[in-house]
Amino acid sequence: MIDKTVPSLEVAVQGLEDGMVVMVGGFGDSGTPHELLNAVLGRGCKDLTIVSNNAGDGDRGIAALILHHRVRKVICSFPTTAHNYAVREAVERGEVELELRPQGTLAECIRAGGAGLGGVLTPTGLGTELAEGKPVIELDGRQYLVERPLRADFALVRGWRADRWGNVVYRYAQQNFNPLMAMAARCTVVQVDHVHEVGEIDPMQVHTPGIFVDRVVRVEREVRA
Amino acid sequence: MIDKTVPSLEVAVQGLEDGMVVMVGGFGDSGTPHELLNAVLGRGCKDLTIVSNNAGDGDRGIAALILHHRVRKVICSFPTTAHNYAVREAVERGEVELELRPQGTLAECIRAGGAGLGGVLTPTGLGTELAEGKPVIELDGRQYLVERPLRADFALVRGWRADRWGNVVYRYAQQNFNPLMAMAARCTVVQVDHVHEVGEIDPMQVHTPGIFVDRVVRVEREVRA
Amino acid sequence: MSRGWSETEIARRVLADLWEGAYVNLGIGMPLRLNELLTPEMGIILHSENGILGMGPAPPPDRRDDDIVDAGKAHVTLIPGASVFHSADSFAMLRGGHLDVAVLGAYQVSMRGDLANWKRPGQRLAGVGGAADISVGARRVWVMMRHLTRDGEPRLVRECTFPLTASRVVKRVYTDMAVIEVTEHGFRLLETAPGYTAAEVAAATGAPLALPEGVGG
Amino acid sequence: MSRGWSETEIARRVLADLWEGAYVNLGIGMPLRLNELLTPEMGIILHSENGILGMGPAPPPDRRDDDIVDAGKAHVTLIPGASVFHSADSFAMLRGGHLDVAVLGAYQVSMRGDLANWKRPGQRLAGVGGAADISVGARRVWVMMRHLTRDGEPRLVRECTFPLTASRVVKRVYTDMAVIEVTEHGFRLLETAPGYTAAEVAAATGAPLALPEGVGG
Repeated sequence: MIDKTVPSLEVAVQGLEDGMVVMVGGFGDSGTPHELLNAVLGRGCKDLTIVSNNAGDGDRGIAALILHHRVRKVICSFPTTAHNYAVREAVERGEVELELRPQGTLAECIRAGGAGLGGVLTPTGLGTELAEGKPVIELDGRQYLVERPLRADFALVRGWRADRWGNVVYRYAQQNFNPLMAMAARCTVVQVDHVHEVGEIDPMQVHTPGIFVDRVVRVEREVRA
Repeated sequence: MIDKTVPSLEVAVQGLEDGMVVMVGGFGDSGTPHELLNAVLGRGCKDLTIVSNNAGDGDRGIAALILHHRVRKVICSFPTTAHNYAVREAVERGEVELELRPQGTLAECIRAGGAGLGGVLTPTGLGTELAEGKPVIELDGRQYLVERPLRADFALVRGWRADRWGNVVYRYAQQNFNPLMAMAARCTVVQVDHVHEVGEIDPMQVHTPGIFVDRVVRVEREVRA
Repeated sequence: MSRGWSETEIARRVLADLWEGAYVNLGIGMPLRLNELLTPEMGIILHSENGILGMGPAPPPDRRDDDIVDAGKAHVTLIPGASVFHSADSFAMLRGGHLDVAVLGAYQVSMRGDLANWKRPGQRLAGVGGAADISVGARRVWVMMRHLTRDGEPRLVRECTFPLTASRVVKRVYTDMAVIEVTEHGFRLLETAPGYTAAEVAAATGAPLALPEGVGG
Repeated sequence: MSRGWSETEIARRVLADLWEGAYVNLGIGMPLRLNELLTPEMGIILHSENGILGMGPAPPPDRRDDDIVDAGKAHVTLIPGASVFHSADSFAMLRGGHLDVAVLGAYQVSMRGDLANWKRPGQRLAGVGGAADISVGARRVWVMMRHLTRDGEPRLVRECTFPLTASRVVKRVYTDMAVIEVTEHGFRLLETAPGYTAAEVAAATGAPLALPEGVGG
């Protein structure tokens, strides 16, 4: 019987090794797999390349990995959140390399990676420093930046409900980058609030079909004070 | 109050004129907006360019438009269905121009059109006659065909449920090209079985957000003998 | 400071130019003031690029939901008719020209409509977020900002000295002093805020300002 | 005709090489035979490129649903755990390398693994459908076909004379006469069907056929 659920967060991140590229879903705290990130921290991997919309805030999640010197590079759109001292200081002292892509470009490049496309042709960034070093192609009289697709070794995804085949449903704006990253990694790990038996999720309500998912781990939803 | 529902199929296709590009959702009979196609036929428009996965079968839908000499060009992936005499004969006598794109390329080009991307970089078709006349780009040592995005004047879409703001839910494999075409037209018209009041459709279950939809028309689902 | 518009008044002025059924994206900062002023009757549908169409105002503190946040990560609500989706579809709405209006903050706007709103000159770590896609993609880009910097320098300029977010995209600028249109020929004054003359607005603008017909210099 | 495998037997032979948890796309025609043989216990998940993952066998006539069809437009069913999606996501699964196996029909397969399965030479109106994306994208492309044409010509050839669907993609060929692997060095015989010798298979193959160790020519 196909069963992609794993018993613990530790097992969920097995195989995640030094030097790997790791995509991390979420937008601020919405849809961010904090517990999986804690498990990566606990695993002790270093030299990671993180692909995520933000680059960590405060001292948890991606910020914790940076503060513990586990991150070599961050590919993101918006590292300048309110309490971004971890990434800011790591970039300033030359420890972390930062690659910035516009948010829509970042999303589309991840989708392209997952969809086997060679890149993304976008007007976004043309005529600005965001275009520096990137090839420009002219098609039918209009110019487009050629942005490279993104793929990862691991995708850490936060969902709401999943069944044992890895079909995932996200809660409200929890989706953001999660369904895209789920497509673009060799090993996609999803932390969810609820695990369902196969057949309990309506086929029409599945956001991420199980083919994109390798492991499902249930994590009690944190109750905020 | 925003209300995108229209009272009749005739009103639903108002503004669809000679020479326009019309996307038609569906895969075989699944998700095909037959009643909207009948309304286009009744409207009498000609010189249409049809973008659809198939090119009509038997004597209804796109086939009826071809048999009535309303179609100048078809962009599709699979015109060779079992009873495709309409398109076959029209192509043979030089009345209809046919442009073939692989099904995945067709889908992605429509999405690119709707998403404001300049084209699609795909490995599909490389080294075959499907690549003829198309530019090839090399990125990071791999080659990709550059396929042009597709946009339309009208998209004729078939859904299951919609609310008055145009949020659409599709039934099972009715989706196919419909959600993509809904994104890629100046005027997107959706025929549905059921119209709902705003707020009755769960935000997490919406397949096509209302921003992509201009008109909604209710059509009683045909009961087959 | 009785002259000119407050931020809420600028927001109200922007709102007066919106219409029922408009799909609108609000940038972080001053533009979010609009969310406080909207009522369901207005029929304006807000897009939040993290994946919401039909964003409503902030909830009371006891009804906050971490899965319903705006692009600034602040808690918001969903109005009836809302939908949610992933970031690629969300930016397809923007880049594909489906949003009617984006109301954005800015450091500078040039007379050609160039927008600078993501990075200060020399800033080492900057975040572009959705600003570049939004300003390239929305059908109309309207900017809400103060007319002058804290140092009294014009923000409406001939050429942006700040790094660009996008070139030739801004159509209209709403400030505490005026409403200004960006035309093919440069800035054109549409309206002055109470207490300001056209000449005063022109003097506070770093590029030629065409006046509406019938208004003297 | 007691020699060799029937279509159902070929399908059974393909099935023996699949595994629990495999995601598999079946081409139109002979490969669809597999759908008749699958049972839920096997744990093989079928993908249909029109937008289904978890496709089940044909329903009884009174339970047909026009919104649940396979890529050949035939009525099918959804198994528990199924999901549905649009064509761009469906082909993302294929092109992105997420499908474990595609089992496709073919006119010809070359010793380099070139696939010709969408168009006959000189055919004026041909449809490629999903074949090109599927054969480029699936991790393993396996072909199911008769070993010879009706006229007795080999379908396993040095160079395809039919228009290509994709180049260098086929990894294995299952025919009524044999199971053949496509290696870097050309065709290699894995197994013969009952009643055929390796020499007979080689004679029916239009390119060199390497024999497994211990099997004489």
